[in-house]
Amino acid sequence: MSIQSQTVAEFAITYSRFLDAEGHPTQDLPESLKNADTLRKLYEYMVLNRTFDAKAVALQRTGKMGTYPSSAGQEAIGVGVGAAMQEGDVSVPYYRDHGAHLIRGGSIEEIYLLWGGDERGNDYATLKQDFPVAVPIASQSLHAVGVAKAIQYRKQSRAVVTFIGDGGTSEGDFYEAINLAGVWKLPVLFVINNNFWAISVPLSEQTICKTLAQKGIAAGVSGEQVDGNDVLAVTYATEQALKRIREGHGPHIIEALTYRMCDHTTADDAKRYQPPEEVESYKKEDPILRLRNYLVSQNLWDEEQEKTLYARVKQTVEQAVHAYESIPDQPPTAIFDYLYATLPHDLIEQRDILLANLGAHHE
Amino acid sequence: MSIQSQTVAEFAITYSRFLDAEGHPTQDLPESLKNADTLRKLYEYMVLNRTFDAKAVALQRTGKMGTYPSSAGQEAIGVGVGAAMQEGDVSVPYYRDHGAHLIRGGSIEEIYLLWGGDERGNDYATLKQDFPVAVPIASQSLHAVGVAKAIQYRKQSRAVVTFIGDGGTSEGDFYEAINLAGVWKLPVLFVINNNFWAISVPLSEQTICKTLAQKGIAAGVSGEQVDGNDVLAVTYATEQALKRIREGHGPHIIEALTYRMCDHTTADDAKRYQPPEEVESYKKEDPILRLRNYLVSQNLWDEEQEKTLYARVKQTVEQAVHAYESIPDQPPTAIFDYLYATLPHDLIEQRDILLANLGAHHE
Amino acid sequence: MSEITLVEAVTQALAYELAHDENVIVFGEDVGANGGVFRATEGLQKRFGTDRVLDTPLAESMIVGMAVGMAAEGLKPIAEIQFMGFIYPALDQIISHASRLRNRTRGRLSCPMVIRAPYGCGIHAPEHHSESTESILAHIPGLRVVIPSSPTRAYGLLLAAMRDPDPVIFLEPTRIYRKIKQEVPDNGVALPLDRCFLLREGTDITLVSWGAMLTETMTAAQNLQQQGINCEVIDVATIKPLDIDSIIQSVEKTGRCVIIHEAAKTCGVGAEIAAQLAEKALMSLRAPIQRVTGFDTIVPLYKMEHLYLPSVARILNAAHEVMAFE
Amino acid sequence: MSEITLVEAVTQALAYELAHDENVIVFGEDVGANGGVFRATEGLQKRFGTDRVLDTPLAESMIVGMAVGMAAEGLKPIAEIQFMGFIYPALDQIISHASRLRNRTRGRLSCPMVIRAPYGCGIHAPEHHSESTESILAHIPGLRVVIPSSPTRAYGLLLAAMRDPDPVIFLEPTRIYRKIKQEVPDNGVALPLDRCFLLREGTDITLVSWGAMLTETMTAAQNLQQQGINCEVIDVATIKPLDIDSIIQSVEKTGRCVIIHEAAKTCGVGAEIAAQLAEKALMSLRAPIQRVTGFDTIVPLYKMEHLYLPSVARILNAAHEVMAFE
Ligand SMILES: Cc1ncc(C[n+]2csc(CCOP(=O)(O)OP(=O)(O)O)c2C)c(N)n1
Ligand SMILES: Cc1ncc(C[n+]2csc(CCOP(=O)(O)OP(=O)(O)O)c2C)c(N)n1
Ligand SMILES: [Mg+2]
Ligand SMILES: [Mg+2]
Repeated sequence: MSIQSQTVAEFAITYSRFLDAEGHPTQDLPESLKNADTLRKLYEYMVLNRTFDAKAVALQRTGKMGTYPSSAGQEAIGVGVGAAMQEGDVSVPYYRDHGAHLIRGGSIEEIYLLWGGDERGNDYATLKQDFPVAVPIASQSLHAVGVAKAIQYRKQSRAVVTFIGDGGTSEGDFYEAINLAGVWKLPVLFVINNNFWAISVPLSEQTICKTLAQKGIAAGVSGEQVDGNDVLAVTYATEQALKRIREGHGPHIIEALTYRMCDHTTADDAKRYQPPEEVESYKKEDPILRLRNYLVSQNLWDEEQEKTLYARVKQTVEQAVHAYESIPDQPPTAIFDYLYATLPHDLIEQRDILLANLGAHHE
Repeated sequence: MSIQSQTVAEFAITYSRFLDAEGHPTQDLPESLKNADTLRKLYEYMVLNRTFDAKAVALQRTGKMGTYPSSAGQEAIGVGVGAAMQEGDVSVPYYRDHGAHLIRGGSIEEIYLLWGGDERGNDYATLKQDFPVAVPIASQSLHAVGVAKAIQYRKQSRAVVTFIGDGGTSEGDFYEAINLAGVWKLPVLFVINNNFWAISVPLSEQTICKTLAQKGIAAGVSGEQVDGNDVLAVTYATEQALKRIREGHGPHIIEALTYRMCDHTTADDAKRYQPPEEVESYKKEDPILRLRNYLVSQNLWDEEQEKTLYARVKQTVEQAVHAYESIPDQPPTAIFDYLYATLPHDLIEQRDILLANLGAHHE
Repeated sequence: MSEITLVEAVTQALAYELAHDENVIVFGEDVGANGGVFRATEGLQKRFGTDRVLDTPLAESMIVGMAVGMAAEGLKPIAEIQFMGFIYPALDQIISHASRLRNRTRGRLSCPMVIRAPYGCGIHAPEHHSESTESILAHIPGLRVVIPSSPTRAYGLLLAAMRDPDPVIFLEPTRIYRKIKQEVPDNGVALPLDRCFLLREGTDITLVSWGAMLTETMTAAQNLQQQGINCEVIDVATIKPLDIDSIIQSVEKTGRCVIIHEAAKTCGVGAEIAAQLAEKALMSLRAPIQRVTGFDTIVPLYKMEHLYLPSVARILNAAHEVMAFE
Repeated sequence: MSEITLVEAVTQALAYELAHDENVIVFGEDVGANGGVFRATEGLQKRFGTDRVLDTPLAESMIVGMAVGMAAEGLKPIAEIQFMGFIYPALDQIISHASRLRNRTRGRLSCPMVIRAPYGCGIHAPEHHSESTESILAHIPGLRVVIPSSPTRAYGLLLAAMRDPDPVIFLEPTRIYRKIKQEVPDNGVALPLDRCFLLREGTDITLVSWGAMLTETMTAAQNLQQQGINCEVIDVATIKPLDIDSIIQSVEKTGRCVIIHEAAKTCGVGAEIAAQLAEKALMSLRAPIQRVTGFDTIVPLYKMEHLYLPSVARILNAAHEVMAFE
């Protein structure tokens, strides 16, 4: 027997890109992405991202840095999203969005400092409004909606962009955030880095959703999938979303499909769980290679420029390493000094104990 | 400029019912709902639900019970779902599912005891496997998936049914539960009582989702809307869902549309926020009236039966009140006796203090 | 001037600050049209509009996490968690973020915010509506935890909390929401945080408490007075950071101390006070300190709640034991 | 028999119980193919199958909430929370349900389950990977909280935890996961819960600690021995319920006590121990109790972590002060 029912709601999720894995355009590029300088800038920052990042891993291997999360293979996301953001916008990142930090004018040294175990890495010199990296997965999504609420309250045209991993979308905080963003029509963009792994847990064990963009449907929030290894697709989707957001149309979700071409962090060994064939098959999707192929095919890039770029990037990174290694330690009392605006009386006593013991120690 | 994108996923939500507000059938009834005894049983339990519930409110008003949540107007959900469940199934309710408790063989007295401030109300005599009412909103959804996991692990054909309110679907726990149910294909049905209010917060301020059934899309879980004031629609949808679940097809969500025809609890005053027109407009949707109209129209019910039923129900409730009021108090030490399987030594000391003080008190 | 209850004093303080600081935003579940389930925000949405006083969806982690974002952007979020028993889903945002943002960013971003929550037992409500787990919060570096015990202190301390540049958890004892009435001038004058209040001077024994338990504590003090025992009574008020100096000063005078709190005994705030006294005033103690507290049990449903709650009798017993100690 | 580390002892206990009780199910983030980020579940999925050892999606409230459901149905869920710093989203399920189900249903349903979490600092990891907020859990009625300090005790106590009919939080100090090796026979013999372990007999002063801090504590005890001060060292092991009688017995003998823990001082478990000593052994105390603890600060990122952590020097200082007290 068949029961009659009426359809009361329908939804669809789309996927888009501009460049295929070989860097061939799959469709005409939008005007904003025809500018040669724009394209080269995206390329340069992806190269910088990969280079500074490899250096961080090397520093960790030689004991000069703590556990570090690489973003290898995923540079198109941070760089593409960051490129589309404006100055007063607020970034509320997780730990693989270094590309956004850099292209928005943040420094490498700050990133090194943080992962080198120094809180000063979060005291951004330029990106004063940006949030520091959130370590507790998905918790940042809620900060983003709070920031967006403040912006909405003040009737500003700024936007908030928050990042999260595929694994992170399983946390309640992510869902609570998109739901609030939906009902309050907040100016916030959620960018999902879908690199198909959450440490050792593959996406297929994280959720049976066909897409992560569809998670927005549970919050009445629009979502789309883009090729996250195509920096042009990421940039364009972000630009369009931020434009709509600034116009008051409310939140949006971009799921960027990519792959984690690295260990989860330097404390991890991905060979224990990532199938080698899978890793191999994604090598040809490399976002840097792809854009270079396109640039070269358009005569916008040549060997000479490549050499110059790598030399410059190398120098930039070396300078950052030097700055990082030569910064004097924080004073011991720094562990007390930023807890409260004014140190409460009970902590003054504890700080004295610390100082007394340091004295004893140094004797 | 229009950008090409391809559709990668599509979804739809349906709504169904069998009886309209006047009790006219909107379509042919499925076989299982043509049985006169089945129909009368549903009717009788809805009447029992409303009667025992009104008594609880009255007991609270006269100081014989604590804060109590009525389920007035929403009887079709508990009764309909409970009717479709089987004996070994597990109910993981919130606080408006008394109808399910009753039709599954639970006692009224247990419900009175609990809301009368006595933990023994949760020590169900018959429904040994059912969870007690969950007070922290949405927390029960996770217990349900855990129970379902145990059932799956043991390869049993039992099913779990868990209930939640519209407001509850905004909590992260609900989302984490449906996501796990989806990825592990757990034998669990989520029933959403959408009564359009979460205390004073209307659904429109809870989410901008068009339906709550679509929340399942974020977890890859199927969902549907039914008329939650049509006990036949609720029963049938539950039966079908549980059948699929037992066959191993995984979880499902039923959103039952109803209305809260009462204060949130006896501690609430809905007149402060529920628009009177809205309340008025829902009166004609009453699930009990609707089924009676249908039964009468089918010559399955008459005035005589109605009178007998109300007399019997009144007596049942009075007996329950009597049992509730005449149960001796728990011994004072009961506050210690169920914390652990065996009372740890530090609590033995505390229990002695309690007893010593009681002595002092009674002297 | 008419007298107002503790909950009305809360409303008065919120209204004052809403009127005087446009960065103040009040939100939570049912705080709008309904005025809060205890009416603590009664009339505020009507008076200040839906931009300033907002209902949120039902999600506590969201309420606090969002407040962190708002505070970092310079607003002053005043969030209500409907009951302390429902603060647990928000503990991650409180512990991992609200208390840390300033320290984590070396002062670049901060979290001036207040989280208000009705707390404690005594209202015949269902399970989870009677929690007093303030010591969990008192353990967390970077937080302030404040508990008023009268309309006057509710008004003055809440104003102070709202003006504090760091996150403050403000726990409102439901049991005395409407028990005491006082004249509370609406003059916008805050009371100091991080300080005890001396409710009664005395010489023989120090009774230390906070929140609703001060009712039983003061009654016990009056009883003891009739028996010739002169109690000093201290309202701790801010339980983090703890004003231990005032308590020590009193104990140095009296030599005897009973600490009274509603929360479970083990690892309650009473333990911290007793420990500090044992460290810093051991030689002044003429008798062992006693703690009169809730038992280490789940707070019983309301029929047996009175067995859990420290009674005047239990306080008197403890005081007598301490006095009798040679 | 070869010697194994603490983390290997954990694996050995899990394997033993998986092999002997088919109701035992081990799950958490990355516990499957990856064997856990610390390899505590190394090889278990391969050996016992994906039915018994499962990766979960990334959601801590879910992990514990699901465990409650499984336990109520008679399974023995052994959940891993990847780091104690990520237990906070699960606190609601722990506090509101796991600890209460038995009491709430008057014993009809119960929660035999273990929540394992690596805890404490010392591994150069990012923020939130160094938490030791055990006193939050020790405050909650209905829970057991157990912390091993050696491979032998990890094995024996984890077995006991898995066989306990009530919920146990089992905190594994990462700092000593691989520091000490011991022969640990895989004989399935559990150690008693709810009991202290006497690690060193002595007559002059009692040092009380647990978990990783026992390393510094034992070193301090050896140092003090060389200076002619004979320390008794107690490993509390089960911090809830607390075996205060063993500690009192020791303090009655030595008259002096230093409590050492890594957690922040205010409302730490040390406060409870000190408070109980002040209540029950006041007259035996020949000097004020001292607590040597982490400061009431956020645990610093790893470059300054050593400043936070109680050092041997700080323990020695405290011990000397206590010894010098007249
Ligand atoms: C609340 C919380 N739980 C667990 C962790 C430990 N952890 C760190 S990263 C990670 C996986 C995150 O995966 P995903 O969100 O996909 O991001 P990716 O690392 O792949 O970019 C886990 C489980 C954490 N940081 N926070
Ligand atoms: C975690 C939590 N937060 C807040 C509350 C207080 N509270 C009790 S019922 C309720 C509204 C629930 O609304 P809904 O889920 O729609 O269910 P309904 O009562 O309408 O059936 C709230 C906020 C609670 N019990 N638990
Ligand atoms: Mg990932
Ligand atoms: Mg509702």
